[in-house]
Amino acid sequence: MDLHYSEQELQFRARARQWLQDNIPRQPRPVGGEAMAQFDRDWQRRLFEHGWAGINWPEEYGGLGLSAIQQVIWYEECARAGAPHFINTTYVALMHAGPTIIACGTPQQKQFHLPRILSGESLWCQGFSEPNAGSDLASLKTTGAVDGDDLVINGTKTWTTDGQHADFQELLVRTTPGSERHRGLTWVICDMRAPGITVQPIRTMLGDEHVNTTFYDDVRIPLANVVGEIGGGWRTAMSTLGFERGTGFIGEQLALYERVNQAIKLAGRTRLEGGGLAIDDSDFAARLALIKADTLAIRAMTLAQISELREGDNPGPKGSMMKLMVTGTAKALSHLVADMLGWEFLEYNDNRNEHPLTYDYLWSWVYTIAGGTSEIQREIIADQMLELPRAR
Amino acid sequence: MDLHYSEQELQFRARARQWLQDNIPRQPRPVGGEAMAQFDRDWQRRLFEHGWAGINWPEEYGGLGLSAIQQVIWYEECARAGAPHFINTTYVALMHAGPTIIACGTPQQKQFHLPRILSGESLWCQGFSEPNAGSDLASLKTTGAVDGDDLVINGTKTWTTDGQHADFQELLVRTTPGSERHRGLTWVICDMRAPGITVQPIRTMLGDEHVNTTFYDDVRIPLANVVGEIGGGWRTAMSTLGFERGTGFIGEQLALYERVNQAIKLAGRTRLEGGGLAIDDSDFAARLALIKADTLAIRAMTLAQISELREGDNPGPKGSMMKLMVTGTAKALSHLVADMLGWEFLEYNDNRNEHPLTYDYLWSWVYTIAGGTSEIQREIIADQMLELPRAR
Amino acid sequence: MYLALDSHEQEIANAAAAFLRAEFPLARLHARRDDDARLAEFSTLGWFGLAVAEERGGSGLGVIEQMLFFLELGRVAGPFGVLPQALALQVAADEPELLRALLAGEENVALLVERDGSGARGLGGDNCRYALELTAGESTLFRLAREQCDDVPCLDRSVVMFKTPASALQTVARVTGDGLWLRAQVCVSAMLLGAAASALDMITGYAKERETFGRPIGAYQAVRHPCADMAVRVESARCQLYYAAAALAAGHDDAALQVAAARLVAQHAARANTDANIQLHGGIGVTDEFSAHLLLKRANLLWRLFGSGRDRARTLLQVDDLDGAGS
Amino acid sequence: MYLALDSHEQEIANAAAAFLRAEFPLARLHARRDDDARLAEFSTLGWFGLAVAEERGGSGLGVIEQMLFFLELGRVAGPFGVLPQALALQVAADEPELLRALLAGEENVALLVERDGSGARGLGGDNCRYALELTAGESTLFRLAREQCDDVPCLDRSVVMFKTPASALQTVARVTGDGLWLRAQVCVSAMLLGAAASALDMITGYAKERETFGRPIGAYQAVRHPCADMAVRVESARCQLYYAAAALAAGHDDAALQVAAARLVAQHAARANTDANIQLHGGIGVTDEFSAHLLLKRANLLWRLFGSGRDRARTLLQVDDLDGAGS
Repeated sequence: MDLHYSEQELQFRARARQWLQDNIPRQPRPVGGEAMAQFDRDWQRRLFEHGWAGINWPEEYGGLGLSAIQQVIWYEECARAGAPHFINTTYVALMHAGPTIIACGTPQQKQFHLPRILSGESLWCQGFSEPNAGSDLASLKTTGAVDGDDLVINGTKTWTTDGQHADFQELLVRTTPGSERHRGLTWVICDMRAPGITVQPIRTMLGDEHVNTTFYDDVRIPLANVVGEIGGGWRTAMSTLGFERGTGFIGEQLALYERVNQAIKLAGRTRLEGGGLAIDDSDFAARLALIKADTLAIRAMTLAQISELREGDNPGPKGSMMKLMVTGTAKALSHLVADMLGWEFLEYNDNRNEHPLTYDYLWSWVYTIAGGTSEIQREIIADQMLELPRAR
Repeated sequence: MDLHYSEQELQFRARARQWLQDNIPRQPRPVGGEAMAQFDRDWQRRLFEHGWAGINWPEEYGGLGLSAIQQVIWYEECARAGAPHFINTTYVALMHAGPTIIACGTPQQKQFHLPRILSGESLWCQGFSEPNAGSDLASLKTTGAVDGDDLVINGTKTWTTDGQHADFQELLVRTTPGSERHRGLTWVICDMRAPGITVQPIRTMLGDEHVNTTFYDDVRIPLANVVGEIGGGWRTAMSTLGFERGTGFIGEQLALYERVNQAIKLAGRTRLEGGGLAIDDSDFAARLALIKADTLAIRAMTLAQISELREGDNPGPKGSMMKLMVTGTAKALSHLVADMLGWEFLEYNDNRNEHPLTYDYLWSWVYTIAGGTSEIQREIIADQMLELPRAR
Repeated sequence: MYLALDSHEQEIANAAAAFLRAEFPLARLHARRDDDARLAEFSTLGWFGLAVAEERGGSGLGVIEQMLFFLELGRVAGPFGVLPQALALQVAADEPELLRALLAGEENVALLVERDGSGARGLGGDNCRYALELTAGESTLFRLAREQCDDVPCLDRSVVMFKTPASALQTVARVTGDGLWLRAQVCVSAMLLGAAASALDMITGYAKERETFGRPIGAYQAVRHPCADMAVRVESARCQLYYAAAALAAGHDDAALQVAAARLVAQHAARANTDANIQLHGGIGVTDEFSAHLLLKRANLLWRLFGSGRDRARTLLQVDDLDGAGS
Repeated sequence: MYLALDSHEQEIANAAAAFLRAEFPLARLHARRDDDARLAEFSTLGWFGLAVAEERGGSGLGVIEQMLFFLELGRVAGPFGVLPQALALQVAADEPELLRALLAGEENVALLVERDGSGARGLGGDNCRYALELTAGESTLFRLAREQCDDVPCLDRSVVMFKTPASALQTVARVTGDGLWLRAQVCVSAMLLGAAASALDMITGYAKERETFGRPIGAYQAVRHPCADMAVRVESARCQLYYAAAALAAGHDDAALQVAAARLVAQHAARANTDANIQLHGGIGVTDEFSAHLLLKRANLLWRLFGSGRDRARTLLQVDDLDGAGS
């Protein structure tokens, strides 16, 4: 074990810190709408123009090919500088669609899409979940029928985050009629402006409209847009699993860290009904201390994963452990804040910038559900790590 | 709703209080061994001789035929007086074996056994669970083969509480070879002194030896001892379900109530490391207040069940809710005490009279496991009360 | 000793349930939020005056019937204004004209939830020309210059929250003692229990229908067991609430203790159940068009009402007699 | 930056595991409780002196290696006396003859867990002629007149607990500063984590074999999901313990913070896992002949050692820099 950073890493940190200090936007990110997407495109373009785009992409595809630890340093410096969070409308393109095309795409697909992703020109959304196939992807029903040089798509996808802003979608459809489970699926690049697509926002209990239901009515997609093989969509979708080597939750981890420190400060100035400070109250202090300790442990888990995962390893169960820790700790934190604050906590107008603490509280449910519920994460751990017998 | 007691009930309470005050044993109950069983027999004999035995038995069988509310009053007065707890070595005989014989026994069985149970002459134990059929009774394997006028028993029973002190056992065996689940079982009265029976104590993590494994090696039991029909043992075993009408947890409830009040007093004199009293510490106070509130709620649940359950109703899911509440609250309480006390809590010599708080802490696991684990109770509630689809 | 509803009480509960589920179903809050404008509908059927003496125009019933009504109100996150309106009647008992107007729903009452020298925070719509403040020691009814108040956004969007300067409040009537305070605690506990019970119903219904991995989700222990725990919370809170209301009605010495316990277990049930209801629904649980969040948000508002947990802990941590008032 | 075991560290961990599992398997505690008499076996293989300088007869390693060793010791609830013996070496560093006798296991050391003017409570067998006391500010080694002490029964029956009058203690050596205190916290955290990890192994093994209602219990979510939570606690505590030990070894400014966090998460893991392990086993879990309770009882002892949660909370609730000592 060795907590020292190499000279090269320290230099990288210094360079990143300097550049971020000089370049982060002075305006806060808009909370929604086209202005928000434009903000993200602009920031990505700026990163691209200054050589900071694609920090985890191989150099041959225009990325920086940084080591996992350099990636962590980069994200830490972004957090320290207050740079725009990287989980934004460019996220799916940079973290999922791009890597999938790198792994399985044709030369033409790579040539067209990868530069546009890196520069922020193309935003992407995901089209995997369906109304009756949330956590259970293998039961998806949206069909793609081969017709000449096209696939003709019919069906419905849901939980399409930022679908209203996306230019392209990574779309998983059933191309072999009557096929079951993971067989007969195809992964295809869908142009979100193609005729027959309707994007309908889903308003959440937070009051925002970031996710959508997407309807496909005879949408024609050229067969040239298939990534991987027809009927081999599951393998294509899985190809990026090993792409992230323990850094998958780094953004969440850093944001949580910052929120915990904010809550400690808040507890140091919040007076309870009895007149004492919240931080001097043994109940709040004990809860907050455990949250802080868990937050440090989450950071250590990231560093341990980076050190232990070998290239190509499936981080699956470790990722599930991270998700449970991050979302569970975030929930404990936002509920503690809700308990600590009085009636001002109840003031909420759907704007996360104006009422961040109430927003975070509501978000805690999205967090433990979206991207695989906590229940599914426990199943993955029980299956893949503990190798318990399966009931299913 | 009406919380008033009738004149008759108030008179009953006064009479019970007076008698208990004059008659409860002055010596504490021994913690184990034959001395403990003799203590229980003596107390039951005293109750019997003074007309207080069988408070929930019909008058025609020598009981008092008290209403459920009078039973509650009786147990409350016992608790107030510090009378011996009724969950002792006479419990199975009075609360289960006796009622079963009343429901399904032959005149001869009634005539022989019921008076002996009421007077404390016969102690009984239960023989249902097996090493591979704990919560899953229907999978039991101990066999009874009809041979002339006898059943010949072979197999093993476990968790036989107080089996070393019992005169008789309510024994459930498989009499139809190859039968499955609930079919082909027979309920029979087993003389614990019959040749071929070996009782082997199971030492628990509390350091006591109240439960046993019982081995049967060609044990002969007269067919006249079968209660109900041969092959109808499941129905016999179920016949007592409706016997208790919401009073099943009254003893537990009252004991818990007393323990909570003791813990509040303890918190009022225990100094924490910082020098303050535990009861002034917001963490302990909040936990203890919820425990106290739950304890009051448990009492209300008993009273509501008595009022709502009609004769013959299966209290099943309500009993499961009571068990979860009682054992969950008892666990929360004993863990709070463990947290509050310092190193003196770690002093434990296996004697519950000398180290009651540490004993209660260890007991909390027995409590949430014995008599149907908490997991099984949740299944019963999900099936019988919420009518959720079954996975099994 | 009978801790269950008698036929008369059952009738009240049924009538309240029938009225509220027909006129104010939970799902109404998706389409329109005009609860404040519809308070008079409660007057027509006499719901405000349940616990007002008959000679003063009420139904002459008591806290038990109020508890049953507010439990049903809680199930549908019914109009919040009913609570201060019903409680204000007890403060205005000696003001015949005001009492009449309140019973008739002609005047409406806001609830003040915090107040200091400079002003107060209240809950209630534009139509409120009175405001009620409750404390453990006394209850005060104010004349409210609502037009001087500033609305602030509220997490529970079916409730209007506002801030008022001290100058907009003029004392109209006052009663001392903890009677109304305890009654208010019972009503809030009932509304909390209603939210907890409604959450249980919502998820058990869904668990029987929704399938994943080829089975209804109610067949998975990851759903079944939390549902069982929700049911236990509802049942224990219900029994304790019944007891507390009955103890208060009977004037038992331990009524304050029983009410504090009822509030704590109901609050705990509402928190845990409205939370679990969302989680167990999965994705649909966090959508605006689904009703799970409405219960969570209402419960959030309710559990902030009428005093902190510290007061309740103090009440509960007095050692009491084993059989309470029962001997 | 490398937060995983290098090959040398892995070797130490493997050697400790091999020795302890062979010589001191958890199940030994059912048959015999002679741990106190067997301490010299640790001397032969040099385990006491892991962190003692080579020129003083030790292995010249550090807190990371100690952490790895005590983690394995925790898994088997190994002889408790190893902890005060190993820590006392740091206090006796300048007493060559005593140091030699301690390294050789010729003298044994008890641990004092509370002390006031009248005397102290200690943990250690008859053979202890020394006693160690650790506080956040200083560490003291006493000469102990063990024959003047009275044994008291201990929940963890593999440990002898005693009370000693003040007169039986004579100061021998003392060091100031929090270095040894933090090292002791790392060792205790490691033992707690070992108990938590051992509990996880025990229940997952059983869940694969034991059947109920016709299926292995590991196929039920009521078992699977708590096991998954146990695994998360072990993994997070392991990573944080690694970080804390490495930060202490590197002399980072935030070492005290990292150690406090490691202790808290390890303690939490030990409590929750040793508890769940018993519950999920069902009936067999509460029997004396099964090993689950041994882990619970040892964990109970460990989490009382070295200061209250209040101190740790205070350390943790200081706002720190986002990247700790990492920049």
